[in-house]
Amino acid sequence: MGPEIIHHPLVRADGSATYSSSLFSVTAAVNGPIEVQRRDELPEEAAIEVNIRPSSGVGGPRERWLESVVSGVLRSVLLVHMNPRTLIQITLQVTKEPSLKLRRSVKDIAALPSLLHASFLAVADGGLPLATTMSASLVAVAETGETVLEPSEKELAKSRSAHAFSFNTHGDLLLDESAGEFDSQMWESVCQLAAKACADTVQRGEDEAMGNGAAEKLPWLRLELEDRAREGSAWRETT
Amino acid sequence: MSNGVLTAPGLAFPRETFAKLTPGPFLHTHLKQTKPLRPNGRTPEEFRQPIVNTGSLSHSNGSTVVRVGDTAVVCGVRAEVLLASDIPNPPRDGMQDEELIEELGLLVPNLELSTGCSPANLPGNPPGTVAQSLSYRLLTLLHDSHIINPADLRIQYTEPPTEDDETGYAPRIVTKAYWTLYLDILCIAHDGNLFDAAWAAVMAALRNTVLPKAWWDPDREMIICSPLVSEATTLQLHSLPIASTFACFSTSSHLKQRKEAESWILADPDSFEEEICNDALTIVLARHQNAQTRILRLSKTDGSQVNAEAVQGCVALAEQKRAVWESILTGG
Amino acid sequence: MQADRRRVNAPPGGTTPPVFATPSNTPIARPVRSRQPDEHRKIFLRTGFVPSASGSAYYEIPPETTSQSKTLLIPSSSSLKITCTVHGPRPLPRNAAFSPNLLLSTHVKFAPFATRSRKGYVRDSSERDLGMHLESALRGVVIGERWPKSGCEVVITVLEGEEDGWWGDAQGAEKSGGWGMMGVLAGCITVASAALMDAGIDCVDMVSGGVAALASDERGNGTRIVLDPSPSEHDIKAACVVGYLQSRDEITEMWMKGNAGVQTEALIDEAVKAAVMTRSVLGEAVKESVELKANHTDRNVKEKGSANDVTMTG
Amino acid sequence: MANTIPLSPAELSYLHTSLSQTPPIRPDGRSPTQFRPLVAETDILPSANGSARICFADGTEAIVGVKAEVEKSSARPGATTDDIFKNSRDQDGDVDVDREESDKEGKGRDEWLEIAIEIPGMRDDDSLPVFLSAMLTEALLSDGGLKDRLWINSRFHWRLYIDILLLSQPRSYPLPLLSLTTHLALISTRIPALISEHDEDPLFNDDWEASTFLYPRSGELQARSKPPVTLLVVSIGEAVLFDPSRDELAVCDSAMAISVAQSAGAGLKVVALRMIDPPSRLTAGGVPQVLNSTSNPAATASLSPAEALVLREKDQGQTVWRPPRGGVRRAIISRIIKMVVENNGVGEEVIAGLAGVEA
Amino acid sequence: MPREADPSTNEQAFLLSALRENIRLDGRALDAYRPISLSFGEDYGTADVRIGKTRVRATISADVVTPFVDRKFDGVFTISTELSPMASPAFEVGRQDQTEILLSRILEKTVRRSGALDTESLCIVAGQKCFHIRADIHVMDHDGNLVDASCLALIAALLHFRRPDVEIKGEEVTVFSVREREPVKLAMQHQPFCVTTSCYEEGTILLHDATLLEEQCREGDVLISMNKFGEICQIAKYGGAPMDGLSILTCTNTVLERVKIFDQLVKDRIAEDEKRRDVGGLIAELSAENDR
Amino acid sequence: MPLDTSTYSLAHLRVDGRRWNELRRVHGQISTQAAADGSSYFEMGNTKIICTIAGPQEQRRGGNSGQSHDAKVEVEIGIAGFSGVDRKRRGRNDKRIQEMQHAIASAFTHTLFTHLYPHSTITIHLHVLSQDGALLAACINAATLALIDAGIPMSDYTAACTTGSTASYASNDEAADPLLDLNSMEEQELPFLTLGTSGGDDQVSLLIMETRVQATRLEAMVSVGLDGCRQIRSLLDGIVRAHGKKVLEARVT
Amino acid sequence: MSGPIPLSLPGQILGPTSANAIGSGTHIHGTQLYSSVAGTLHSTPSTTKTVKQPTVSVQRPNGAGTLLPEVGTVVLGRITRTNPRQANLSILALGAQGEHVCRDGQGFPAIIRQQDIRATEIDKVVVAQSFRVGDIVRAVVISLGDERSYYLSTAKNELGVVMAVSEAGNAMFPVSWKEFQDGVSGAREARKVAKPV
Repeated sequence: MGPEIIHHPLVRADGSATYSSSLFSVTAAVNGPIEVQRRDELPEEAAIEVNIRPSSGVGGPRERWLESVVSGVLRSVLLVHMNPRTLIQITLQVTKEPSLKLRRSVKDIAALPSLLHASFLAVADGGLPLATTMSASLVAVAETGETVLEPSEKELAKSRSAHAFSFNTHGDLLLDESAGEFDSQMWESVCQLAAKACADTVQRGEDEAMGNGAAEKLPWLRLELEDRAREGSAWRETT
Repeated sequence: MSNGVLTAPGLAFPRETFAKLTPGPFLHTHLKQTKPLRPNGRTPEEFRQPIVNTGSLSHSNGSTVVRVGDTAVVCGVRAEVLLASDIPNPPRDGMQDEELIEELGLLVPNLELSTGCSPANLPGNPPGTVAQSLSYRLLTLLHDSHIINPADLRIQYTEPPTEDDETGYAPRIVTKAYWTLYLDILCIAHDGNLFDAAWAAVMAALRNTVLPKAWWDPDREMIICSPLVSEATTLQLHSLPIASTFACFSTSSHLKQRKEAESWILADPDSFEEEICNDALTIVLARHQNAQTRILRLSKTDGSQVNAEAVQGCVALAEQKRAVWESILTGG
Repeated sequence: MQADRRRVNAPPGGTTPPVFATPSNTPIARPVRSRQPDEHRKIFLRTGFVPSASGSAYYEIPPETTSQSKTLLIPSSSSLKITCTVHGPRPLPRNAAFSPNLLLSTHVKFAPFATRSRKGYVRDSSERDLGMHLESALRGVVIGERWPKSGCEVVITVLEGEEDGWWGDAQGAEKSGGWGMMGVLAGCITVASAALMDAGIDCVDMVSGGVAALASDERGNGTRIVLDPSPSEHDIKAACVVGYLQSRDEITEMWMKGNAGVQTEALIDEAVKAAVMTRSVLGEAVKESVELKANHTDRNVKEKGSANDVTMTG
Repeated sequence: MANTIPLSPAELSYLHTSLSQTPPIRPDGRSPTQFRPLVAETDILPSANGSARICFADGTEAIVGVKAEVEKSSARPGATTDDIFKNSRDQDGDVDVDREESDKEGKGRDEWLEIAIEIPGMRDDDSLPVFLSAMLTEALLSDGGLKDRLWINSRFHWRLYIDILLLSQPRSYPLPLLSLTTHLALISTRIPALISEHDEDPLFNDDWEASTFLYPRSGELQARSKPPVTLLVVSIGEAVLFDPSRDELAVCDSAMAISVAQSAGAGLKVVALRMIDPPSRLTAGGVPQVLNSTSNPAATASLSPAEALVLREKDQGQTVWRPPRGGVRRAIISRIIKMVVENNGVGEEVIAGLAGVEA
Repeated sequence: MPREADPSTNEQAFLLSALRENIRLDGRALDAYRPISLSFGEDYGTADVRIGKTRVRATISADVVTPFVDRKFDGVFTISTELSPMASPAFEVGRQDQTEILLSRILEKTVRRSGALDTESLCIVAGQKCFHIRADIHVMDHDGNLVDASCLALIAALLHFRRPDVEIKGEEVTVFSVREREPVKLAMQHQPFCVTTSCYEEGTILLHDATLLEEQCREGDVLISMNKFGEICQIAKYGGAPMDGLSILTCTNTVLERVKIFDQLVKDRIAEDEKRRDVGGLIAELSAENDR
Repeated sequence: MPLDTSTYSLAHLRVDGRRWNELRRVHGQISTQAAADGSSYFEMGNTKIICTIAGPQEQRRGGNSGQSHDAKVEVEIGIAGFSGVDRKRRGRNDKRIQEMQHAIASAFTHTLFTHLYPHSTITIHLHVLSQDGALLAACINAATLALIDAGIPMSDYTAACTTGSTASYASNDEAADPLLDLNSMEEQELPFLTLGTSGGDDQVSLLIMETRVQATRLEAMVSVGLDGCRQIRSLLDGIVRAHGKKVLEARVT
Repeated sequence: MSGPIPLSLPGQILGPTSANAIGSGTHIHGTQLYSSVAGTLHSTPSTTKTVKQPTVSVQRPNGAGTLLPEVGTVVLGRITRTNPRQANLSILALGAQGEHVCRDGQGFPAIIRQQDIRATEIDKVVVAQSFRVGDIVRAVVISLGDERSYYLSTAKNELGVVMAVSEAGNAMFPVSWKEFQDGVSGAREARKVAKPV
């Protein structure tokens, strides 16, 4: 089953989205551009602040690290120079996690695509200027050496290595977090698989066989943006 | 040209000044030479050589000072005893040994930046995002690499057969306690690429970590250790993973055409380069004895300039570095 | 169960430092002072090992290797390793008010592995107190009014701290302790002074630290005054640290603990002697770095060279 | 010291000159060794083992409460076991060990004493409270007597909490106030009488009348059993002033805290001494007439910063105020020590004065 | 840094003059609540409450710890309320402000102090092992009346949660994972809910479930927590405009009515949820004995 | 030791010998400290509070705090380590204390004429020297006295006291009787509430109850509390007048 | 330089004040002139008739003259924000050619007020047409300013923008006293241009 996307679930936030894959479910809220504290102010760019909150307990070093990874990707997607000396504040609330006990690094990597998708959708919903569209995907390599796209909990638990990739519409590699044990050929093939998966989500009429839920995303996003534009210009027609 | 003067008229600033005023163009002018040479005098794919000095701290079970160029870190390993009876939710028998260390949290790495190691890091502040991320990356890598044999951290005790169980029973061996290793990494001087240095320091420190002989004393009901060097054991590591970090300098900008952009991959960036480069690529390689090298960790963040081929190139460079550093760390 | 959310935490069960039992057949003897009462331990001092800082210095009193240091895991004689970086003069933090003088602030922190019992991550009161001592030692030396509305942080990391007493001594930690701290303070004063020189901040003199202690005389009873005491070697009754300006024969910082009785002034004088000894080391180190820089700069003028190749002497 | 000095350079130099006269002329007309008048009372809190309150004329007020609680003694972590306890060292100790105390001698531990200082508007890890408590603690610990008296038996000991409350914003450096109040509180502190024996769990006589003073008053102990007092002394030029006001601190060349306790020979001994960073170093220097841009703009306009510096330097704080440089000479330190410890010197005067309070 | 903007003077005046004629801007009756929705997550112990635009999510989790030395026979129960910018940009990350302190205090008193959760039942081995039940309150949207919403979510989540089962054989303690054994419900002793009454015009106008705007304009508020048996668990009127004693007493009656509605709501939802995931009547049993 | 609650009945005396509707000894002094703008010392039984007022003074750590133009009332409560039976120190950011501070601050924000001192702060420092029940109430009364000493205009005194109800919440008997002004031992055993009134005719400006109790008992508790507050108010009034008298006499002579 | 340079350390006596005029890096204590920094010792014979003694000074080895901006210091800085009344910048280097680089990341905060941008027609100056965020500016310190910022002025020919990047993101070069030109597109942008020296 593909991911499930709730668009604009929150009222207060400027933009928001909920993204649920088979593993994680994340609600993202975006406020911005808003006033920035003097010490975080960047003269020629908007500062990006990502805050990740686990479903239970308080965040720690793990969350700080995930935050830095996510904000790194967002910075290369957002047109930050268009709102200098402001703050773009993204809050990510994890509401579902795998029930099975996974190795720490595997769990973190598995979380990344969900976190990225949720925050990207929220940013788009918030109408912030974007340079490109991005998509992410998760790959696991089984003990047997076969690669599994969007693996299940069990597959992850038994995996030899786990990989999270993210690409933009131009096919640039935005992010790769790979952990486990593998060699460069294996990485090559995993990378290609992921790239294909991400690309599929960006073209219309992708093959359902792929089953990559993120696939439904782009058309939806495009429509959404078109709607937004129409709403924006609606008053012109009326007057 | 070579000393980085731009083609702006009437401007003959010293190098340092140029670097400060317009870091990007300054680095660019260096790299776009026919033979690219970085301001720090290194070629793009050149790493700094580490200087390793082990066992200098008298209060630690293991310690190192690692210097990579102007980056210097100190790592001290402190072993303390975790009583099995104090573990609220002890692991069930089903759990396989290699997950034990992660499950119990027997390795506790913490990296400290607020030591005045650079003007940016104010003293007395609690660890910021950078320090916390680094600590966490070290932690997960320690777990994933499985370099320490959990058995080495066990303190076991052979229970004498009690009268009620019938004779002929093999005496029961129970784990009374575990060694917990506190790895404190202090950055003394910060000039970029902290992760490689910190990881190397951790490896070197663990290699020369000495655990005293410890046993369960049933009368005092506590763990007793022997202060004798002769009875102590040195920690054995399965392999010696080495981390290699790269940055990417690119002229691309949202204002320009994509094709106009040129980019260079810089191995082992110093802090000046880290400031202006976007992509960050870290590759961790390990080589078990007479096996071929494997990748333990590959993480590429903060940018869009490094593509798959580039990564493969870096892996090759990383392998060279791994060989060199391994010999230095083991030699040292 | 209050976990630090900014750090990797210890296992929930909580751990205890190992308890050692020495087999009775291996005797352990308190280390004895090999050097003369008025003789200082060897000091190693270098400046400029943190290029990104305005000034920096590294101070070390290497441990004397005793017969036991080979056979025992527990260090018997203590040593001292201190790093210091100076940042500034630089703009004051945003919230600070206008100051007509240089606002010099000090910050002393022990590394977790610096002492026999593991130190915490947040500064405890003794570390803060040490900072205050250092501050009064240094503020008297810098010519503050030459640096209006600017601040200067002196950051000290103690990688290895002097022992408070002899580990084998059952009462070592129980007798009014903190003797080690005084040795550390003396070191801090000297290393900070070197770092300030390196930063090129105007000072009326080079302040240097010195310790002297009134210890019970090992040979027969009674007491004697010793320079630069290594607490593990002595049974200390009173001790005194000074931050001393030789060229003006003035004291900017003095810290005396314990009851020296009639010998109080003698104790002070001995501490000053110690300070004079460290000053000579200090002078050498600073000279060296000045020469180094001088050549370096005018070499830079001739052929451009990377700024990295000559630093990092520490 | 956090609070800034509200004095102009002119006022500062006026103060400085008048205080460096011989004899110095203090703003409030005190003699150099004279303390400010104060109101004091003891035993004000039923819930504490000992307590005292002191109020200075300027309204600064402090309350100290002493509480003693029985605590199980823990074996030092990281310590070695019995084998080593054997070769415990020589039991020399002070010359004057009286029988009643001797069995406890050297058994007390530093950590059994805990001093906490609360100053309104300050966090307790701010430098001033930390500094003050460190100073008072080391004074109290310096004579082993106190902590040894906290020893009950090999398994239990008293834990002594001294909570010091400053009720008013610190007008002047609160050290003398706090020290004197603590002294009084400790003198009045009583510990329940022990009725259990040896190492069994301690039992106490709950009759308050039966309780004993922490600093015994009876018998020949009288002499030595007084808590120490910490005095604040400043030097200005050749002058030495006790219990300085804030204004006096603002112009002093050096300041030091000196703790004294009564030793066996009824004389006083210095038990702790530390110099304090005088606030005067942070004062603003004055502008010499030659540099005064309003009076003679013509002259100053042409001056480069370097030249201005030269002129300032040349003035050397002669015509205008300049924050003090450098430290203090040894001669002055030893003079101060003498003034404090000498027979019927300042130290004895103060302790005697406080002794009067309980009456 | 960005603080909640105060409503304009006109806005305030308009709202108040409307109230004087017993009209609320959203047309509700003074004591009426906005539509309330309560839903549960896939896994045990997560409740999602919406009151109008206000949305709160409570998550319960359990792990094994060593009990506090001074309470050997009790388990540990903590409630964490950290407000994030998600709810409103006014909330700063990691800095607890007035709203947060009061929220956590009220929940503390309403649920913990009133003994809603039987902490003794969380003890596994006295002095050695016990469960640590942790409740995380996540405020997702803040449009007033956080306290009522949070309290509702918390109670619902606690009722919905199931902790891992344990087995004690002498010294040996086995904690079974969800897969091994059907987890067990928490022992709840009663279900208290909190109702906030906002007052205007020197306490003459009282209303329930104020929106953020209404909260910003109010003169004072009374927070009363009760259970359906008419027991008051907590009253908090922190200063503000005084009101006469009687009207506070009358308040409690209206509160009780509201609490009963809450109680019923939670009961129904829980029942539905259990029906949804019921397997072989096992849970039916459990809930049955729980009703007794 | 649990109290034998059966002994409570309107006829009987309480452990400390008081009747059910009896206050403990109340003692107060005004302007006890020269350094403060206003100060007081207040006792309710063995609960002893020192209160000092700083201000109205310009707002600390300047700027946008308080968009409103009225003076800001800040409260700082310091509970001395030795105040309790056994010694413990409370951190500044203990939520219970912060809650009390908030309660007191907002209670006085409403009675003080804060509009007279725009952009300024009035800080109430409360030092708890000894606690034996009715902590919050005692703090409020002490603050009232100190604020009067500081000469800050207010609409009326704020007087506070505690009331309890016999029979712990477990038992449901209707025979429960109200009690006035509980000491700490009683507070541990019985449900109780803190009541603060201001502006005469039973205007409740503050009401805090942290223990579980049958709603039916509330009425009795509140009415007894209101009565208690009336008594406290008149006591406070007496203290103020006595002090005023002294001051005037001092003037005359 | 030739031969060993004479070094001097703080506290070192440089001779009586009667015989030596005091220069940088020195201070007076009593009647003596002392060194106050560690560095190279220089003695420059007096130029004026009035003073006959040579000026003794100690220079910091790394060539850094001043470490702090003082009134009259020429500095280089980057514009961080602008508004109609003033431009904020952070001082990155001291000296006309930035001889001393400020180590600290963010540099010293400073302000150029509208009236201090240009010497002539002060009232007509438009900040937005003089500076853009990111420009590198050469300016002189006219006052230590408030507790936050130094006050700078560019009211001289050789002061003003020395380096700028066009809106298209290309390096520009000055073409007149008030215009820069994009090296690639040729587009012109208004600035307060520093006269190339």
